[in-house]
Amino acid sequence: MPQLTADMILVMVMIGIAVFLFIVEWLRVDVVAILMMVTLPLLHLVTPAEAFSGLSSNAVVSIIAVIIIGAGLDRTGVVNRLVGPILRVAGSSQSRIVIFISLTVAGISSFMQNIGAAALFLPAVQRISKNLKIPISKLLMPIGFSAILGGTVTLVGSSPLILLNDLMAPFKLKPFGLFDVTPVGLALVASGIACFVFFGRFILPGGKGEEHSPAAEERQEENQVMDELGRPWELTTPQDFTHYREPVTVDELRRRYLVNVVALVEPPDFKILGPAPDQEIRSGVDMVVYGQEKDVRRMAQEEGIALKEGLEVFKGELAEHASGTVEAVVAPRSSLVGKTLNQVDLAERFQVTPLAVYRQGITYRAELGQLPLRVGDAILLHGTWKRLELLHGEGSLLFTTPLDAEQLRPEKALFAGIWLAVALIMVIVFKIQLSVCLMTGALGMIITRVLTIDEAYQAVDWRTVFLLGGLIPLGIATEKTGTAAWIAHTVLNAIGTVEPIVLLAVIGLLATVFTLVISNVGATVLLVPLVVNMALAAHTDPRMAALVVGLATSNSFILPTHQVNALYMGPGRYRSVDFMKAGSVVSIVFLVVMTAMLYLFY
Amino acid sequence: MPVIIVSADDFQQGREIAHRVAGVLGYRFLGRDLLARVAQEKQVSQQDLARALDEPPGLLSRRSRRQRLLSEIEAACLEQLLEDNVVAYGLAAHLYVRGVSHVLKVRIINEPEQRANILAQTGNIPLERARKLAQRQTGGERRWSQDAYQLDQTDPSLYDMVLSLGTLEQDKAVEIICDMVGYRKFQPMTYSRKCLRDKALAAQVRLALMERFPDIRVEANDGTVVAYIQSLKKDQRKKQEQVRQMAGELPGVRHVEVHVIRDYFGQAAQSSR
Amino acid sequence: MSGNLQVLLLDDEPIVGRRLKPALAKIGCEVEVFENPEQALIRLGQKEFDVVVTDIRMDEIDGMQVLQFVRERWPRTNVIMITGYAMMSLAREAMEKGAFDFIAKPFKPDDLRRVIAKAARALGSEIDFDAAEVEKANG
Amino acid sequence: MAIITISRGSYSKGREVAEKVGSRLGYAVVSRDVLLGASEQFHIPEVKLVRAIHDAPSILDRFSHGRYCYLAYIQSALAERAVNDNLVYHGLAGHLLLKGVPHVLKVRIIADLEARVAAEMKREGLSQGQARELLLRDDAERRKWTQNLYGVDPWDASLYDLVIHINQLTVDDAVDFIVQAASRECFQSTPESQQKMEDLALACRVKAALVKDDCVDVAVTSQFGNVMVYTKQGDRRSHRLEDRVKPLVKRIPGINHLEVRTGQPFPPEAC
Repeated sequence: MPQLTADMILVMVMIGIAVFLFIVEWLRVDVVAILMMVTLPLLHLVTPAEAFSGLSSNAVVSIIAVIIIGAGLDRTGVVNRLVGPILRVAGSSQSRIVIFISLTVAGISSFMQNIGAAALFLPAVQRISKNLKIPISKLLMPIGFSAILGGTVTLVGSSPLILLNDLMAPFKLKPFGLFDVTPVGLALVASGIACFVFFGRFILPGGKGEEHSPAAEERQEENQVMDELGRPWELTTPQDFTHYREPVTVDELRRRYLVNVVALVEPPDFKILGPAPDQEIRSGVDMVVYGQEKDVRRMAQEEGIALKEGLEVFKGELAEHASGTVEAVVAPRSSLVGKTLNQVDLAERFQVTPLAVYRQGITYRAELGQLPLRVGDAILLHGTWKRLELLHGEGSLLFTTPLDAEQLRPEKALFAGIWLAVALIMVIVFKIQLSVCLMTGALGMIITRVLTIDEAYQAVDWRTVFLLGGLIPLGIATEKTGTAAWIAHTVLNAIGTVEPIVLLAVIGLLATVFTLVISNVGATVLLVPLVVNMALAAHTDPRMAALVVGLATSNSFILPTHQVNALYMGPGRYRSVDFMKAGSVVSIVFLVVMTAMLYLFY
Repeated sequence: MPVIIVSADDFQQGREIAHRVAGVLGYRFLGRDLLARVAQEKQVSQQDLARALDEPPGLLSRRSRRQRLLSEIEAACLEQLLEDNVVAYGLAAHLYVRGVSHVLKVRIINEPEQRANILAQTGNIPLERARKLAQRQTGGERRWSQDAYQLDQTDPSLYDMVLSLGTLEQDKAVEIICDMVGYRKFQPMTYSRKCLRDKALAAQVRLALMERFPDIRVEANDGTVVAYIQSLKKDQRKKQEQVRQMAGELPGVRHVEVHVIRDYFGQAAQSSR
Repeated sequence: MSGNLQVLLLDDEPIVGRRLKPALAKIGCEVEVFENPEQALIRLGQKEFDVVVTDIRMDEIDGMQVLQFVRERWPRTNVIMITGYAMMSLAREAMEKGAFDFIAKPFKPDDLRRVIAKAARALGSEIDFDAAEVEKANG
Repeated sequence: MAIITISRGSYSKGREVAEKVGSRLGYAVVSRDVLLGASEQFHIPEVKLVRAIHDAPSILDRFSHGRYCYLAYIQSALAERAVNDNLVYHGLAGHLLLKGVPHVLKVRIIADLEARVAAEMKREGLSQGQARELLLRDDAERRKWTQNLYGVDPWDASLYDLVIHINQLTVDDAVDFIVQAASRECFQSTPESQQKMEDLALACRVKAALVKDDCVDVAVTSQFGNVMVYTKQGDRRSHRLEDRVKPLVKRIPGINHLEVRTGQPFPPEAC
């Protein structure tokens, strides 16, 4: 039984301060982490070297490398190609997407490190959010949690479970098989996903649960605008389309059917994006229009134009990476105020097509040209990113949707894929340390010019790096000073001899609390010998007690201290409160399900 | 009313007949005077233009420059022919105006012996040498038209009518031509005018683009210009854009379609049909 | 009303009549459209039209036959030939047989309107082609 | 194949001319029964309708928006008939109610005051002074009315394609003129002009429905069935207008799309 020392108290005070600051957010979480990084060595709780060892830790380097790899994949369009099939299977319903991706991530994460699986899916999830206009905060947290939960499905899914058999060896306990934990793990994954599917709207930020937040409202309205606008349709005019009739122009189709032609072919194969209103539509050409289904179908029928299943000829030009739709707001003191779109003539000058104007909850689609613009009017524009960028540069319009004008390099997709495969093979086949494998992949991408080193630097999210880097010394301090051990002993002694199920629950709770502050590996190493002894004393199965530790160290949802949570915090624009809200629900469910499953099955 | 194009083996004789036909019908005579105008407008030498029309290709002459000069003449001549009631002579129009129903094409020839006589007289040379000269000239004409337009201009099937001065008086020839013009089948109509307009437009476009795209081939159909250019795949879009822009600026052009040819030889074979 | 120009339009492609009829109505022509040459000939036997517009290549009866029939039956009527297979020889043949004009398909409504206006002028009844143009520009 | 509107003063033989033109061309002739039709359609007592088009605005102003509403009904009723083409309309304002349609021949028939006075005396059994005074007042009212509603003077000859002074010509002469003019190509209905007519009728239908629903001070246009409702009201009220307008899409056939615009000047062709 270790004695409570001044250092231990100091460590507990520091943990208290950190948690307090996480909650009140007077400082941003990553700044809190840096604060810890600096304060702990000053208080001589860790050595200076240990204080910054977090920055070079396996986890942090892995995250840096995996973000670079992700950026490379995104920039070469690999992610887009990956997203396509996902959406085809999952459709566009939010819960179906959450379920589908979560299951996939959990599956992957059950065989590789959680952080790796989570990071791989980050760009894909960001794409999906952008494409389907689902707030990213609705997607990332369930997926991140699933990645963590997926680590409990097999014995190699997370570091604590990998360690478990080694830690049990001194006690001559029978080791666990690879799939011994699978039933519990699957139940945990299922219950985690179920939590979000059923309670997602209450526990996730930015949803209906916060109807009063203006941002959420805006989102919904934006979706509505997109619905009214319809989607792109590709059509082909018949060979005799122009015969024996007056020329049909882009403008005429818009006036007659409220259908906007955004791209069309001039024979033989010259593709025009953002055609001028007086552009003629020729015979036997392909074109892409934006419009509501009923309007497009009416046009196709009356004009005898064939409607295609999906984009074919313009698949490349109108792909996400080349062009898109943005919402541009007329800025105060903009030169456009009071002018009509006819006078501004965006189509001619910038080759972008205004699809609709959105003013105070009303969408205007007809006779846009005559509408005098006011401050605050949102114009939905379609065009290539390059053209939209030009318009943006002109400064009279504010773009609410960020421009996606990064240069894409689809021709490098093969290299990106190869280096990803190299990294994964190194991890799975050769069992080399994760950070080394991933950094090899990242370096390979940079050398093969999938992305430049500067782009790689820009892609790295420093918030994540410092958040993790700063929490690691806190964990070191907790262990080194014996604080963790003291707490464990104290707690376990305090409860005395109880029913096995209560004991398991308490062990689970303890492991959960530990894993929130110190690393999951540290918590496991610390707790397993303790609980095995306790279980033996209490005549409970010691293997179960050890397993509870191994599993519960993955129950790290309440604070953004788990690597996966730290990674997703920035992109998802989450606050600590969000994690507490959703995380506490999931954590409680986790404990209940885990205890129940263990009790029932073993 | 129709357009008449006269071609002759003897320049002076042909010119005289064409001139007289124009006089009888009250038509405009379009002859070598046009070259002076082209020379002035396009800043080229009139001699060079005439030489491009007359001289058989030499080993040393630069073909591309000759083709360019001929294109200048072709474009200018076609523009003139758009207005009816014209007799054209000496501008090689019989080689580039084909398939236009209201254009009456007449070839005036002499018997070989007669031609030798004329040459002997005008050149003041012995008859024997004149005979050889006549033969050489015919060969030269053939070679010239083959080289410039891939056609043999001595081939009678190019013409609606071949009049031999060996059997006809000049007066009679003039009379026959004037009679022919009255036939209904030589009257202009919407289709034939369109054909001629298309040719004129194609010639204008080709001329405008020739410098930048020497091997360009141009067709026109009712304001729609179809250009065939050669390009490597990587410059394709740039070149297409360039042609579209350059051609699109010309008057009378409504649409530009740019086809890119990769198979150079196959297409060359096709273009000479 | 009898003041309007009476036009018979014969083409076995339905799209031609469908699209040209309204275009000709715009300049005040009363148009009867036929897709079957035999029926057209029957009608031509009954009524004198001012202008007949006929396709040349049709399955049962050739446009040239229609031309000859009309030339014999109604010498005053102007016949305009339209064809997708325009060639110099065919054009000359049609003109020789007395066609008023010859147009290559496909064409714009304006092309035909212009020819019909010319035919109307030849018949001594002026078509206000420009008025229709002006109206179009204004409308 | 045309629509003829004949504008006339009282006792200027306009009715006679209109009816003869109608029978000569085989066209339907419409005047007051348009108004009647309107009143059946909208359940408005006929008296009020007549007054709307006839009386000076000062009288009508006593009704709330009365004149405005009634005009919307009348215009709608007339447009409904005109869609079927081949129509002779006689009476006031026909030429104004069918504006923007190309194949409308707009005729005005005028007669000397003295002749009209004589005709009225004969028909109504009035003294010359009474008749004259009545006619002058009638004319003044019509003039005031047109000016007030449309900002144009019905006496202005430039509003018409044809102005016929009946005294120097017989009724049959006038009919000849009109029939001849109506046969001109530019007055023949074409697919384009018919489309405009249909759009006008649709716009009128929407406006009449809105007016009935107490939405006044709106203007309506239609282009290929895409209907625009213009209002000068502020944004707040326009939202309420939007709520009233949206159900019309289902109620009135032929509407492809419907939008409400605020703060935009009424387009000249709007009804």
